[in-house]
Amino acid sequence: MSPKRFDAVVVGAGPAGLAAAGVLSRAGYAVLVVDEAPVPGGRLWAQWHRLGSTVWDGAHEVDRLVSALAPGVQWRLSTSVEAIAGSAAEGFQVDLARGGAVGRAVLLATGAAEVPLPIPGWTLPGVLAVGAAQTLWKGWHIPPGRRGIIVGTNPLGFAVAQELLGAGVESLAIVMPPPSMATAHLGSLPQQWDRLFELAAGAPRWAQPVARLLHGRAGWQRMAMRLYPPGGLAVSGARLQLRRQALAVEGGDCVEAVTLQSVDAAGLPAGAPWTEPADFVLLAGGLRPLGELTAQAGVQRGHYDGLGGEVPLVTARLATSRAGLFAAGNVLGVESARVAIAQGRLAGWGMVAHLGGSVPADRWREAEGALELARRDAPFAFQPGLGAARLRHRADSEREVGP
Amino acid sequence: MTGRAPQVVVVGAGVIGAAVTYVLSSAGVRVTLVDRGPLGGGTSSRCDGNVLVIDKDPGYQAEMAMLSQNLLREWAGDLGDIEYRRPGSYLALAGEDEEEPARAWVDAQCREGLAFRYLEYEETHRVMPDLAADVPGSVYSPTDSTLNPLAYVAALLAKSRHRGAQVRARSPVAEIRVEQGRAAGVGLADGTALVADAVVVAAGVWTPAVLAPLGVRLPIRPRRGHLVVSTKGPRYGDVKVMEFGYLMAKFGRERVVPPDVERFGVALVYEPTRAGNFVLGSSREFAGMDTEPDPAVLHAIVKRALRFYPGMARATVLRGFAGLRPWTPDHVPVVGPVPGVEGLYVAAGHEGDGIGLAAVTGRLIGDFILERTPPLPVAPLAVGRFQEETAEWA
Amino acid sequence: MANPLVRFWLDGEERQGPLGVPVGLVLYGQGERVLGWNEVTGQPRGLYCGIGHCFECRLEIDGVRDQRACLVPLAAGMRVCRQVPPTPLAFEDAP
Amino acid sequence: MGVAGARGPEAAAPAVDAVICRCEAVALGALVAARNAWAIDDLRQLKLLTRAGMGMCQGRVCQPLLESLARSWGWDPSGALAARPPTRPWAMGQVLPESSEPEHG
Repeated sequence: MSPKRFDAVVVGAGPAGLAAAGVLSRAGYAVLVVDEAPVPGGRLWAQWHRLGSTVWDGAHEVDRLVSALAPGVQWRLSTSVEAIAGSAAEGFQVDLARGGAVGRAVLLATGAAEVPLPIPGWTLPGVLAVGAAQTLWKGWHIPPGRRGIIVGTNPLGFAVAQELLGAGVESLAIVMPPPSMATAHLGSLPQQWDRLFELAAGAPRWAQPVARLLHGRAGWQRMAMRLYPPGGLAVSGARLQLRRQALAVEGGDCVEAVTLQSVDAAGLPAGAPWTEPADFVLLAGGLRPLGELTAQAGVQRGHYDGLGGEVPLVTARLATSRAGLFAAGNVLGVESARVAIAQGRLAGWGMVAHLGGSVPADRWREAEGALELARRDAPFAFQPGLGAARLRHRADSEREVGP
Repeated sequence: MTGRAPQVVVVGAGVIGAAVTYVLSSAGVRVTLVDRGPLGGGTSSRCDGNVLVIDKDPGYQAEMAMLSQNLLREWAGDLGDIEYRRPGSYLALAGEDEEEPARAWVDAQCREGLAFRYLEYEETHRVMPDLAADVPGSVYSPTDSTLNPLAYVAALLAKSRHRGAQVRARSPVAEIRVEQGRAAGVGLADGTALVADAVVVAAGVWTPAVLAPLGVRLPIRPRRGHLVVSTKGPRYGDVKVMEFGYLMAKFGRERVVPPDVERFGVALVYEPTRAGNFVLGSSREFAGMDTEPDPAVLHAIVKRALRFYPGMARATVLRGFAGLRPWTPDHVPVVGPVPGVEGLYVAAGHEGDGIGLAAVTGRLIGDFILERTPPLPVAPLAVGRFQEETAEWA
Repeated sequence: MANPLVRFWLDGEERQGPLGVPVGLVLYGQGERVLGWNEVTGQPRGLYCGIGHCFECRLEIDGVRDQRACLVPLAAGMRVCRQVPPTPLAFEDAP
Repeated sequence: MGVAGARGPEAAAPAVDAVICRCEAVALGALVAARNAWAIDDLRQLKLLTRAGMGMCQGRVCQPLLESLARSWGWDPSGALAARPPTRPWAMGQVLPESSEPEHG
């Protein structure tokens, strides 16, 4: 049986993939959308945040993106991509469980994966990557537990802490991860504090000027940490305990407690560890672009800490170094869902052009403008140094794969 | 070479170079091993761990393999945990038409003094209860063993270092220096000169490229092989099983099989590993130096495995990988001195048997350099035996 | 919009759960934290990433092994089994 | 087991017993020990000799940890853990003709 042929195969039905599929299908191209989840939307529909005076609800965005698809878009949901081979000339073979498909152009919109925080005991059932708690509660109204500890001061952790308000969680604390050789990318605790002040994410509004003041000023910061209340500050329904680190998760068959230890204003352990009961632990180690397919498909890539890791180099219209292969969304660097949607549209037009369609100049301007706007309005950056990393990525891309 | 310990440079830190280094450093020779990449980074980390006699032609090749097995058994105690074990191995028959050649194979090996046995239907299925019911019989070789290939390389190198060998990874060789018809050492790409009384080139499929600047041509070609690794799920017996047709593929003999099995030279290899996964092989193709796995080959390997193990339909493929066997036209490695350049040796071209034949190869190179009597005739391994083919492949 | 409850079986035991919700999440909500055991250590494992990356929630579902329970929506009559790691093989040397 | 846990707080110092690779249950201490014992200087070698990153998740979870560890040791990890097909595990039974794909869409 020969695989079905499409103009475009979109891998990943998250915000970027859906937006691209919308552009391509409305332009009259035969599109296949593949995702390993049973429903489209990716992580989008568990997301929710305030945008100025309004609320930005990912679930509504999914509905909008799906209803904007032209009829005739084909779906392969609950389907993983095993490999991508071939070329634009002969068509890209997209190997799927039970068969495959051929696309003249392929969009890689595979999103991001979470970076773990490997503390002893993190393999116990009840220890979740923080995104899993988001899916449980925001997605399906299943509370993650009653007493929880979030380890790590990543923005996603703060966002989830806020979302868990109303989930029936009796106590929730955010604590620091202990330094480890395997998480050297996080730096020392003072470096993590400084990053927190830089991002100022999740901080109550009144704290933001303070955070800005403290960022980059080691002396002031140490003083502030010396004054930091041992029991932490209330932030978005959780206690933010910057002077505690989680040494280990304890339990037999699942999480029963967490071993904690105080640290001094320099981030060094102070005093004897103790345990506190908990029935769930969320690890907020951050996100990284999930680039398995971009690596396997052999597109040129570069490493950018500010983008979250290894990402493909792309033209301004999101074409990779291999003709016909495009990338959009978090696979290009961890940014907001609105950025992913804008990138998806841009890549969609890029693919239309690649497929021989004509793209009116105002479409490009519109798509590029939307991307700029989404970036300017981003409520927070997922990694420090995002702006600088984006510039470096742009410059490297321009040099290696073109404007 | 009197008055001081000889000095040898070995080029290529795969299993062959590591075994040569191990033998020489154990004999007190000062060895420097260099590799252009990480240690064991080529074929030795893209292969299985078979140490087999069962698939060797009766006679010289089987004798050489047997010698290597015995040497390895001696070395194993010194090398520590390299997952070495000796479970024996089996060749399963795909059909009744293979019965007669299989019995002839066993008879020929037994005449050479090897302990092969032909297993009738009942015994075959008692030992391998997961085999398809229509497998008519099997061949058994009790001495065959297996190990973890990269652990083997790492252990050989660790012991060699302990005995004074220098091991330099990521040190590409720019030139092999020859002075007045003698190998004088190597020059590294970073400008370092290594002086030596002898140079051994053990660079696997890269050997022809290393030797080409000296005008030495060898018909060693990369014959790619794929392997499939399962998840740690159900397993299908604790013995290593290949199909008798494996020999047909290996020696290019006629086989009646489906087109993709034929096209990729696929023959069943089933090997349970200590880690709890199992490995499925194999394929044989001339496909250049590309080691990116081809999903079509992985599928063909699994399809072939299901012909012998129908229950495997419940198992899960975790990954696939491909490596490059250093093939030679007569399926015999090239081990010995290079005619016309004194002190220059080649140890390469082991096709799919590098892991199995590393020990005997190390021993032979040691015997050449230390002027000891080799344990078997060396003429079949000679560098100069390819005069005619060389013209063809050069 | 509440999902209707349907019958399913966990290790042969009859259960009820919301139709269409991923099996692994349904089980988490029902307090079934342990979904399997690591093959190397035998220690319990459960839902971790919730997005199909880690395979820690893998279960045998309707006879198919290694299904990521965080990605498979619950269906009526589904038979869900925890996978028991195989015992290590005895690697005996030939006599 | 009680709330105090099996390990107790006093056991908590440097986390060498923290598992890095969940699937193959490889702890940080085992990675350090392997690196020293075998004189490993390359992330791919470390992976192959310890099995870290070779398990059921195909390294998706621990890859950033292993790369971070490699960087902390001064190794360049780029490309060492390159993704190869298949990017997801697949059931062997799917190659059988009778289970060929139902048409979608």
